[in-house]
Amino acid sequence: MSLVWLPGLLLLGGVAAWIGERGEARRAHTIALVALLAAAGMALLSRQQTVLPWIPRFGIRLHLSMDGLSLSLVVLTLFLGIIAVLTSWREIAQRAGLFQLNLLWTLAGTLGVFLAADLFLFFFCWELMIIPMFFLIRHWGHEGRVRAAFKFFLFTQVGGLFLWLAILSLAFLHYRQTGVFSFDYQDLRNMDPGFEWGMWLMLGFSIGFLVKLPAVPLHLWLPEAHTQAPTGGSVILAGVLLKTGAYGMLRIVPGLFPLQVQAAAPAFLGLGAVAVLYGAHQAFAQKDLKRLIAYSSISHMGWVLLGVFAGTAAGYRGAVMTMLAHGVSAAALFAIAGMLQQRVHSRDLDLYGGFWESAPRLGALTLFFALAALGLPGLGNFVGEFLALLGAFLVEPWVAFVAALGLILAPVYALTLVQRSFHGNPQRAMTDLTLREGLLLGILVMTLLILGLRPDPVLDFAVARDFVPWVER
Amino acid sequence: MTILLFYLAAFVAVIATSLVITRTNAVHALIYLIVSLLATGFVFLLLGAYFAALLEVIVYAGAVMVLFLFVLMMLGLGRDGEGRERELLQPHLWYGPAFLCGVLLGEWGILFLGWSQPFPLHAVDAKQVGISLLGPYFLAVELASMLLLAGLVGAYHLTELQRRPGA
Amino acid sequence: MSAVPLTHVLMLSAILFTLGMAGLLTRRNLIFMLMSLEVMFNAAGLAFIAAGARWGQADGQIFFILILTLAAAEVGVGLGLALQIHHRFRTLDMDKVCELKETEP
Amino acid sequence: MSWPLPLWFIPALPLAGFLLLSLLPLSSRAIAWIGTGSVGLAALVSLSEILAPAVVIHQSLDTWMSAASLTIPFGFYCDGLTRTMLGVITGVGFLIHLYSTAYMAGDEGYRRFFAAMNLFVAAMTVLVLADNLVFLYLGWEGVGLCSFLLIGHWYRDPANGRAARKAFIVTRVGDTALVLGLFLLFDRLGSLDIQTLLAGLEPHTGSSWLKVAGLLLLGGALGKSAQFPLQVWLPDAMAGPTPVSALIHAATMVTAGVYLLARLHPLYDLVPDIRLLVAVVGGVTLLLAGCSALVQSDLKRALAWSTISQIGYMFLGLGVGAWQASVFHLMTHAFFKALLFLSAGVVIMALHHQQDLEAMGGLRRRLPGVFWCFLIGVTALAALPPAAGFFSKEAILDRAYEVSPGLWLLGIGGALLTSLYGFRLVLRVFFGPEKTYPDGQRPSGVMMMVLVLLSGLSLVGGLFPPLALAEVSTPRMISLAGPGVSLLGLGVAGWLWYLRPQILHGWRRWPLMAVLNRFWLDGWGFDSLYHGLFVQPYQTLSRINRADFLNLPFDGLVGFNRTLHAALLPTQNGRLRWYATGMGLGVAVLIAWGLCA
Repeated sequence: MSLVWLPGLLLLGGVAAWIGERGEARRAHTIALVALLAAAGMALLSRQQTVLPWIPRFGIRLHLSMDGLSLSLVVLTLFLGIIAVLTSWREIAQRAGLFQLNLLWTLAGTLGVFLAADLFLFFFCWELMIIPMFFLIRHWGHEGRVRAAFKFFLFTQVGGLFLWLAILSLAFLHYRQTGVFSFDYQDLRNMDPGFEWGMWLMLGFSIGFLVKLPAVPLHLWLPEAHTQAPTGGSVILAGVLLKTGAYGMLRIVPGLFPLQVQAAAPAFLGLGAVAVLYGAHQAFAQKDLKRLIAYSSISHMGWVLLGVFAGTAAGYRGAVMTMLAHGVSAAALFAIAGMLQQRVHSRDLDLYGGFWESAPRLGALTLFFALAALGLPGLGNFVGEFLALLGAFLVEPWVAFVAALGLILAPVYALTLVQRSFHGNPQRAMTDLTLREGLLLGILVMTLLILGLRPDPVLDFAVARDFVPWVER
Repeated sequence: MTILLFYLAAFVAVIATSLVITRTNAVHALIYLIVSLLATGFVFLLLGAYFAALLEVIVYAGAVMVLFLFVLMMLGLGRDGEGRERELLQPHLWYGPAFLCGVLLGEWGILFLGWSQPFPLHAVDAKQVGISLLGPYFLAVELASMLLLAGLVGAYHLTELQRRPGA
Repeated sequence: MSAVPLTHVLMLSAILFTLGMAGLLTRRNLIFMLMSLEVMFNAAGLAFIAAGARWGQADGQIFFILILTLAAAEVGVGLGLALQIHHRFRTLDMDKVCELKETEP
Repeated sequence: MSWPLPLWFIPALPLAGFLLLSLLPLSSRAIAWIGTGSVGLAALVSLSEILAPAVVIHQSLDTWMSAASLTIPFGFYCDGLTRTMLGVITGVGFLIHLYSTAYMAGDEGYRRFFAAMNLFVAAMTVLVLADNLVFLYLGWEGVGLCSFLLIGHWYRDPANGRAARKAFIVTRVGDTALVLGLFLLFDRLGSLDIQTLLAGLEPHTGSSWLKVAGLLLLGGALGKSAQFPLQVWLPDAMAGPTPVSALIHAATMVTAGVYLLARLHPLYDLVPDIRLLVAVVGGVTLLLAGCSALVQSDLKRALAWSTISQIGYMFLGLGVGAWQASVFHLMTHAFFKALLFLSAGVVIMALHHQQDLEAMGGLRRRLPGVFWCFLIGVTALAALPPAAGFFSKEAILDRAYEVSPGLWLLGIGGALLTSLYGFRLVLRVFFGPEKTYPDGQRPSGVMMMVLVLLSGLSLVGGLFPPLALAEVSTPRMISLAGPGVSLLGLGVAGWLWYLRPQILHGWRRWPLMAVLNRFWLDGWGFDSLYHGLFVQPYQTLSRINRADFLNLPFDGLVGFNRTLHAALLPTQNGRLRWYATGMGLGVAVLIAWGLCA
């Protein structure tokens, strides 16, 4: 089946949910779920490549292609999309159809980003996912949603501007060199922009992606957006949207500028190490549960940077694994945060405590995901962090040494999270997991265990073939 | 001779326009505006743009100004409209416009009697205009029609709202 | 054959336009402002006609016609607005109608 | 299925127990059966391994992860060292589980407790069975997790939570060093399989990177085994239930560091400087902890410091190259320290969870069975013949003398301290005036049975060194010094705490003694040092930077925009004529510009 249908189905599904809601939220949720399941089925049946003409005058084509990396991320996206819909089942009662429209369109944009082999299309989808996300935060968010939504929008949009300028310049360079307009990834890959120019262009791409990742000085939108977004939005944001930035750093940047990346790798490694430490430190400082998780995401994304720019096979595998595992673990933690907020009507950890007594199952699962976040061996995140750190160590031992301090800081925040919410004197009773919530988290537990104990089949499949480690280790 | 006619008409136009912007009474201003438009129309005639001159008189000085008048009546003339109307009919108010119109009429008479010629070399008749309009400028006509439609809808909508205050 | 110099006609057009502009900027009554606008339109039309006549081309008149339609549409909308404003604010003084005024957020 | 069963059964059984316990809602009877049974079965399988002909077994299940030249299998490796560890872990572990069925009865977290205990046994067996360092690390972190869970078992009290977190984080510091060491080994040797690593070390003798690797791995061991300078977490870890203290914080987990160093002893043989450092660290820790144990007023904390001190002995042994002796001591220590903790548990239970020595005394007559068990435990601890501790400690001391008399002196000093604080505990708990009537829960038959079994092991365990000890010829006087100072310690303890307690009261009045007492009670001030050095600044930084200072430039941008907005605000006055003027002027300027250009 044509790959265009993959995002296309979600776009249509969104519209269907909107129209089909007719005053009953459940109907919209069901439609969204069906659309996602259908897309998931389709993802496994799709063909590898679809090329359709779009704007021939500028050599722009609807060129979608799917390899292992894309497919893994597509599956992750759809999987977390389903989780997001399930977490919204109760939470979103107002204008549920519109909510699902935005959710599905965001996911469609994300799928487009993961599949696009044409940089114009890539950028188109990049923008497509930002705007509905803005509305998700703006309309269904919590108390500070307006500010958070605008912050999110401005940061990612400015990042997008850099990205767009870089893409355009690259296309123009191609035009100047060959006389043909092309935005095709392969065409642009095969072109040599010259080292100096390539450096600037790489910087443009990197800024766009690093904002989304987010890397440390550009991360400021994330804590607020996460905190204010509705649970489903947070799940998508942490689980999938950040991965688009990582995907860019993982595939596009090293693919387009292999030489420049090698030259700039130490800087990126340093950035990664800083992100790991700063994110972990800031996570510990937070009182707001969702902010805490958001900062932990920043820390985890630092591992991705560290892994990719190590330039070793181990590092790259670690980065891919971190992406997948963090997608699952962060999504789960946000889902839990949503559940807690629904029960306690607060995200303030100072008001939490002693929930274990009345909700031991929720507590155990929170503990599980917190342990995943701190990188307990046997769970997916460990494999990612271990390989990423190993990869970095082989290249820059000192950077790895500094980043390894993150291993110490991670339990500080992760355990604080569990202890401040579930341990201590019980202050209030709450209902334990419902069946729906239990199932939802149970699936995520299984996923993390599989990723953690059998990472090889996943990694062998998911690692992009077109990545060439520039350090032979 | 013709050039004198132009200066005279131009003089009328400037005088009338100056009076338009200095009147305090809107109706008076409107009447001077009509005179100003007529004077411009006469200039058009002198320039050989007969068709435009006609349009100027019919559409501008005619239709558009009538529209203004309608609105003025709607706005300003309520219950005491009758008194105002009587006031308007006082002859001294009509001296100025009548004089300027007389000048224009005189000029027209000179032209009509053939004592002078407009500038035949440059005359562009309605046929040429029509051919151009439906030829190269077809798109512009479409645009204009759309503009008018928009104006129509807009005007309708704006006056419609009036009936639902607070909407 | 003594022709009117183009510059003189354009001068007339400029004078009319300036008068209209002056009216627009000095009058506070919306009706007067609309009238001044008409004057300005007319002045612009005059310039077109003059230029068209100078070269013996139909284009000038065509543009005059376009301006005419524009003026007609503008008057329709403008007067509608005038009615509406009068209805809402009980005044046509545009200095009093300043809803667009930005205040400190 | 062939006998003995495959090695993976040993961790798999308790793991299955953990899964059953954590997923199914069970009756407390079923919980006890599953919890104890899984460990019992694992013990049987281990026994079959131990009794099997002593060959090295290497089994590999499947690849865990791989990348380029790195391949990490789920591999199991079993030799004499592993067998010893397995015996201790599953054997003592089984006994402690059995004891816990009674000790923890009625606890609301009964299921949670046994689940975590089973998970612990699974992780610990993985740790000792792993054939590569990463798989070992899995077990290593797993036991750390269980330690965290069980210290914080009684989660209502935030102090327990703090202790649990402290334990996890401090050991994690060591773990991070371990990971880095592991990376370094991989970097230089290209493998993480332990046997491959050790085989490939020879050409690198004395190279500086090997020293660094040795240091980093030692860091991991120090954290897990609570040695100087990472010893601070263990005394606080006593916040957990007593069986946990016995199993995790005395018998098994804390000895993981010893296991690691013993496992990697060929590496340390190649870097004598680092090995000497291990010995020094052990010696220092042993004295430091011995002093602290001497002044503790909390029974369990005293035992915790004693554990640190005894592990110091093991490190000393490792440092002088007597790794077999260290493992021997590890085994006997597991027996007698488990015995001591479990006996203490009975005492504590009888006194309604009273752990303060001040409230104890004269319990000899009320709890005679426990008294004898405790006494045997302390005899073994003080290394008095014929108890088990004597043999293992002598083996270490003899070798230490051979290597360096200085180190031997440290060991002898430690032996004196050990005997002193050991008998101090006996005297203060079981002798003297009766202060609290032990009307709490009496030990059940099962518990007593466990105590008796462990007493037996503590008595005769020393006759069966698990690994062949190196022959050492030491002067007779030196050999006699060990038991000699222990007897001296017994005498002094009896004098100070039984015969002439007033002497001690006299000392208390000296300001210097009071300060020393306080200092030792706080574990040589390491807690406050680390608090001031790391914890406090970190927390302060967090508090200050909660809002993220990186927001400042962006907030500045926003502020600039706002100022600009305020400045331009008057231009938006809503007046049509003003706007029209603006437009007119704009057009005029544009035209003027066009004309000029």
